[in-house]
Amino acid sequence: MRAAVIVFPGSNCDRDAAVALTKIVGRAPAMIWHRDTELPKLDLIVVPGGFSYGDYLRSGAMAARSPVMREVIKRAEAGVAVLGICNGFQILTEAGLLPGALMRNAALKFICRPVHLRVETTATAFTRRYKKGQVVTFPIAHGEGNYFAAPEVMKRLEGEDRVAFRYTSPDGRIDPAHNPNGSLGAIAGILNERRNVLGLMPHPERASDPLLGFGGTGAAMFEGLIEAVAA
Amino acid sequence: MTLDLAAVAADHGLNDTEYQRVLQILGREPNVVEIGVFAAMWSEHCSYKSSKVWLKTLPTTGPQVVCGPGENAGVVDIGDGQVCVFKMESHNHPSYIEPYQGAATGVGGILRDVFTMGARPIANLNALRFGSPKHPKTRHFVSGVVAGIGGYGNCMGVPTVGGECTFHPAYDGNILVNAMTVGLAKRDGLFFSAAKGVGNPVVYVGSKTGRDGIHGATMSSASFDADSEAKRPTVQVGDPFTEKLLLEACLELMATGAIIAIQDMGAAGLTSSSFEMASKGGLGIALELDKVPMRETGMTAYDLMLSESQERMLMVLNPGQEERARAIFEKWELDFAVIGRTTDTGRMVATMNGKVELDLPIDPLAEAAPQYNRPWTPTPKRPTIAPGDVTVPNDPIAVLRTLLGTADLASKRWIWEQYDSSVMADTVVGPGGDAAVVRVHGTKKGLALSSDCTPRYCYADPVEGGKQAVAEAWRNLTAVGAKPLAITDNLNFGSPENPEIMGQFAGCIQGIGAASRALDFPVVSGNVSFYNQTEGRAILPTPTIGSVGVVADVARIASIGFKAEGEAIVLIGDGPGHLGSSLYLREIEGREDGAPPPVDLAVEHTNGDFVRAEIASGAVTSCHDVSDGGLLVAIADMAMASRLGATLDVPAGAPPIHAWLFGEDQGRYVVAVRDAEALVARARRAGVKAAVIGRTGGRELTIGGFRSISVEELRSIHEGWLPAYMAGP
Amino acid sequence: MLAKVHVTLKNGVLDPQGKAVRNALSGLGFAGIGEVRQGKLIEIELAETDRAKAKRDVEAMCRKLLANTVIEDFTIEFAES
Amino acid sequence: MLAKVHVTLKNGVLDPQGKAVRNALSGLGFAGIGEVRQGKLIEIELAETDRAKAKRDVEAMCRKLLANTVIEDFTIEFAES
Ligand SMILES: Nc1ncnc2c1ncn2[C@@H]1O[C@H](COP(=O)(O)OP(=O)(O)O)[C@@H](O)[C@H]1O
Ligand SMILES: [Mg+2]
Repeated sequence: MRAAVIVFPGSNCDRDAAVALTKIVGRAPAMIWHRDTELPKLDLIVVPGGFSYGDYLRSGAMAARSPVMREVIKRAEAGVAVLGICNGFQILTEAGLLPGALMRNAALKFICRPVHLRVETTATAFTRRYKKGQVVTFPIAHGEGNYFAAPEVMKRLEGEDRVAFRYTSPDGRIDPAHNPNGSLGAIAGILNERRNVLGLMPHPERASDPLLGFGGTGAAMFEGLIEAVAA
Repeated sequence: MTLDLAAVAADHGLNDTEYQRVLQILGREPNVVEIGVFAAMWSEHCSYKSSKVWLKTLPTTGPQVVCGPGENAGVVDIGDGQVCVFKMESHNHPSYIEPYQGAATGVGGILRDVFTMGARPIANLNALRFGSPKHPKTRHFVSGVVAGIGGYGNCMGVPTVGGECTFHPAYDGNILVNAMTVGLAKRDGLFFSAAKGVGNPVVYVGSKTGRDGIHGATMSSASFDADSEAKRPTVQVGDPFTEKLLLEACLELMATGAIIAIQDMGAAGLTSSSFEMASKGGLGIALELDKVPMRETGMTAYDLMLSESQERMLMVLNPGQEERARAIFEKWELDFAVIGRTTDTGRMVATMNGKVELDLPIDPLAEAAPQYNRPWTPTPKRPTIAPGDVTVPNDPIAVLRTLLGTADLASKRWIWEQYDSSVMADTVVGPGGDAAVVRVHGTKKGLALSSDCTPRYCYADPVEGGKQAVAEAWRNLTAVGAKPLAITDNLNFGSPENPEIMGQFAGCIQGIGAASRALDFPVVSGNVSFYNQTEGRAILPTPTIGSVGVVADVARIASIGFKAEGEAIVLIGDGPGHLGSSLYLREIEGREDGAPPPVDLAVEHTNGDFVRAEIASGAVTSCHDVSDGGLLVAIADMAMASRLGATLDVPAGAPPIHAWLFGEDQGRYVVAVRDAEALVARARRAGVKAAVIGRTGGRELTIGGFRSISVEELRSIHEGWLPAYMAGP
Repeated sequence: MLAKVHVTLKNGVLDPQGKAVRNALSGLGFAGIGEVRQGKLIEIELAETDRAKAKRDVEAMCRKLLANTVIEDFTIEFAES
Repeated sequence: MLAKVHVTLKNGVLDPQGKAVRNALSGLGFAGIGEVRQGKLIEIELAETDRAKAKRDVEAMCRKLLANTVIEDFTIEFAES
């Protein structure tokens, strides 16, 4: 699988994504600077976490308008897998690749903790290695992950099976005590219509190495992508 | 009109003798810019004039030490050609004035100290002291400081993995914010601040200069008085985004070999950085101040020399490397300007639009910096309190409930969850254990990190308190299985002009020195913050010890949570059940008296070496040192971390129950093991006291002969206090 | 010319910051406080001297960057700087 | 009554957000942009009907909570709600 990680000024999970990819894919991803306007041939583009442009104005707003994103949008439209993690998710919504917006956490504080996520759909390359209804644990680390979308958008996301992950209790129940940021519908990650773009707030790349204490279940996301490319 | 220059000097905090010395060095009257520069360079903050004689007594060497105090941060060898670079620094006064920005810029400053040396920062810690939870401003300080630390560190993408946070009325008017950064570098890839070569370009990079924090260095060297809240200087605002770019740009440039010397602009900004580089290199510097990138119009030489705008660095480049460096900084969208040249004059000469604004000899200014051997009186010894002098509780579980719900012992989760502790994907143990453990990227090695100090012990007996802070740091590293390497000390005290405070300082240094010598735990960097007092009321002496250790294999460390049912719980070390200056005495009996627990450094060493070897061999399944609150609190911590219960049996010959459960004897650990007999036998051979005191199992914590309590209830008390407190008015 | 851009959350979009401010004000003892909404004020110095042209420019800035029109509305005012 | 509070950074205080917005606008091709400053707009519904009394109240709110007077200034406007 040929993968690339986009680097914006202020990205800070670019290395983490590259390390996880290198280990799982067996080859290092291309690191693409935000001013580059030509992308190599690719199967996966990762828009990593961090604080692109310091999260100033609105998180993801400035990065979404940088030159490289025009190319990312073109590739997404051509069917290349695009994964936005945390700030990457914010960037993808700001760029219009995914609907809705990520607002300040309901408690107005940055939150870093492991969260339990229920896999809502396996009908996409990102989650094909999970079981539907499976609960995985990834860490979150964000101040603005409170997912919001207008009612008609929410209806479409639900109706088209485009919610990929929801925040739940360890045994897979949805309840407000396990929704860390106030997201509508406890949404942690969503897909685009074509199911080749995933944005999620939790960090699968930090949960890919079992030593780091999250069960190592993040790796399956990248393994699923490799499988889909090979298929 | 002629200016009364002596009065200007006095306004800047230079006393009479110091001003006479200025006249002597110059052989003429200084101008106002020069007075500003002298005042900054000779401030307590920059010159360490009251502390130097004492700091010299600390042990700073050892086979592991690559670079001791004197550079931006200390450096220790961690094998395989790699070094760990670390330091802790205070930002107390700015954080009191503006908690968010003060704490944020504190983190920014310490990060720069570490990456200036060529190291990539890999972890942050923070030690916080606030006033009484009852004080009306405490909540405001806690929320602002924590948000500021998180705001800066999170944006930088450096995980904040540990720290400490306690409360005491002595900090009502002077909170403490001590921030520590740990970085990683190649042994042969370190950078230093000594300028070399004549005619080399002096380069300014980073943010533009504004009028931020002019006089920061002199401010942090003065006590607060009633109207200092009104005299607010321009507060420095942190821009972590720019700092992240500065970090990446500096590391990129460092890899090219273009840099001869580099120094961050911290306290006293351009003044201290340029003097430091010139003085260490035995050179002069000619600065053209009009070349400095400026944020505001109408800035004067005085403003430019003394501004404490953040996120700036000064470098000396190899000749001809300017354009290569400029390209890197422009790529990262940072300001870059050649603002001067190194000279062989031994003088700092700064011009602005061709006019000489400052012309000072560098060495005399550094050499003649005042040094005071301030008078000090030793702190009187307090009597030891025997267990028999303290009421015996009839329900130890009720005592445990109270203790776990006190401000000092309650969980600090509300704080650390606002810090990104897992970014960089190398955090093996984050906040919540004894020491944090961060993997050395790309290896199986790990660094163990901790921050420790028990100010109430330091107040009761500075020498024992100083020892205890170092011993506890060493113990916390040992408890995860790490080999302790070295420490950084962040010494927070009241006014050194008060002989009693100076006595606290001297005592703590003696204790720190003794412990660090006995435990092969040298001091490689540090920071002194005096004048933490308001209207004569000083803080408790607080020498915060930041520590670093190394583990060979991060897969073989110990953590505090019990791992399985039916394991034996063994107490390593013993003691009479020392209750003087304990939390039991303060929280249950309402007394803050008595001598603190003495530290036997030889026993500390033997016990720690034994525990470390047992962890390495895999015999120990969980481990926790015994500190604040004593044995029962330590066992509760282990139960709460795992949600597994335990049953304790008071062994024959134990001290009275309250002394046994809540005494704060030093040098002790609690471990869980599968084979207790074998461990106890090995301990006996090693000359270490070890006693089986109970078993893991169930969902309750039970003390033989008393009632039990569910671990869930303990958790809810322990986790509940801080969120409930912060939700208050 | 100085453009003052107000960016506010759309009606119907939950405003946790506004809610928190409201609670904090009540906690401080201020009575009779209804809804509180928090938005942004962005002030931009412009070289442009033609008001109509400036308005078009700033509107474009809002749509392209300053406001997220999924959740936010904006208004623009001008002042001499 | 509706109180509109503008909270802006004091002159001379660094505004990293404003700086970043300015660079982003230039990057998007907008020319002739000078300084950009970002502040807050807080709108508060008040039960109070007496303008003078409301002004005193809102000033107190600003000083106690809404503005960080160490680094920020505030101005207050009123509108019928
Ligand atoms: N300000 C803080 N920031 C991050 N972690 C903290 C902070 N305060 C406390 N902690 C964490 O809480 C745990 C308990 O702290 P403490 O009681 O000081 O430990 P110990 O007694 O072992 O030194 C530690 O893991 C520590 O890192
Ligand atoms: Mg400990």
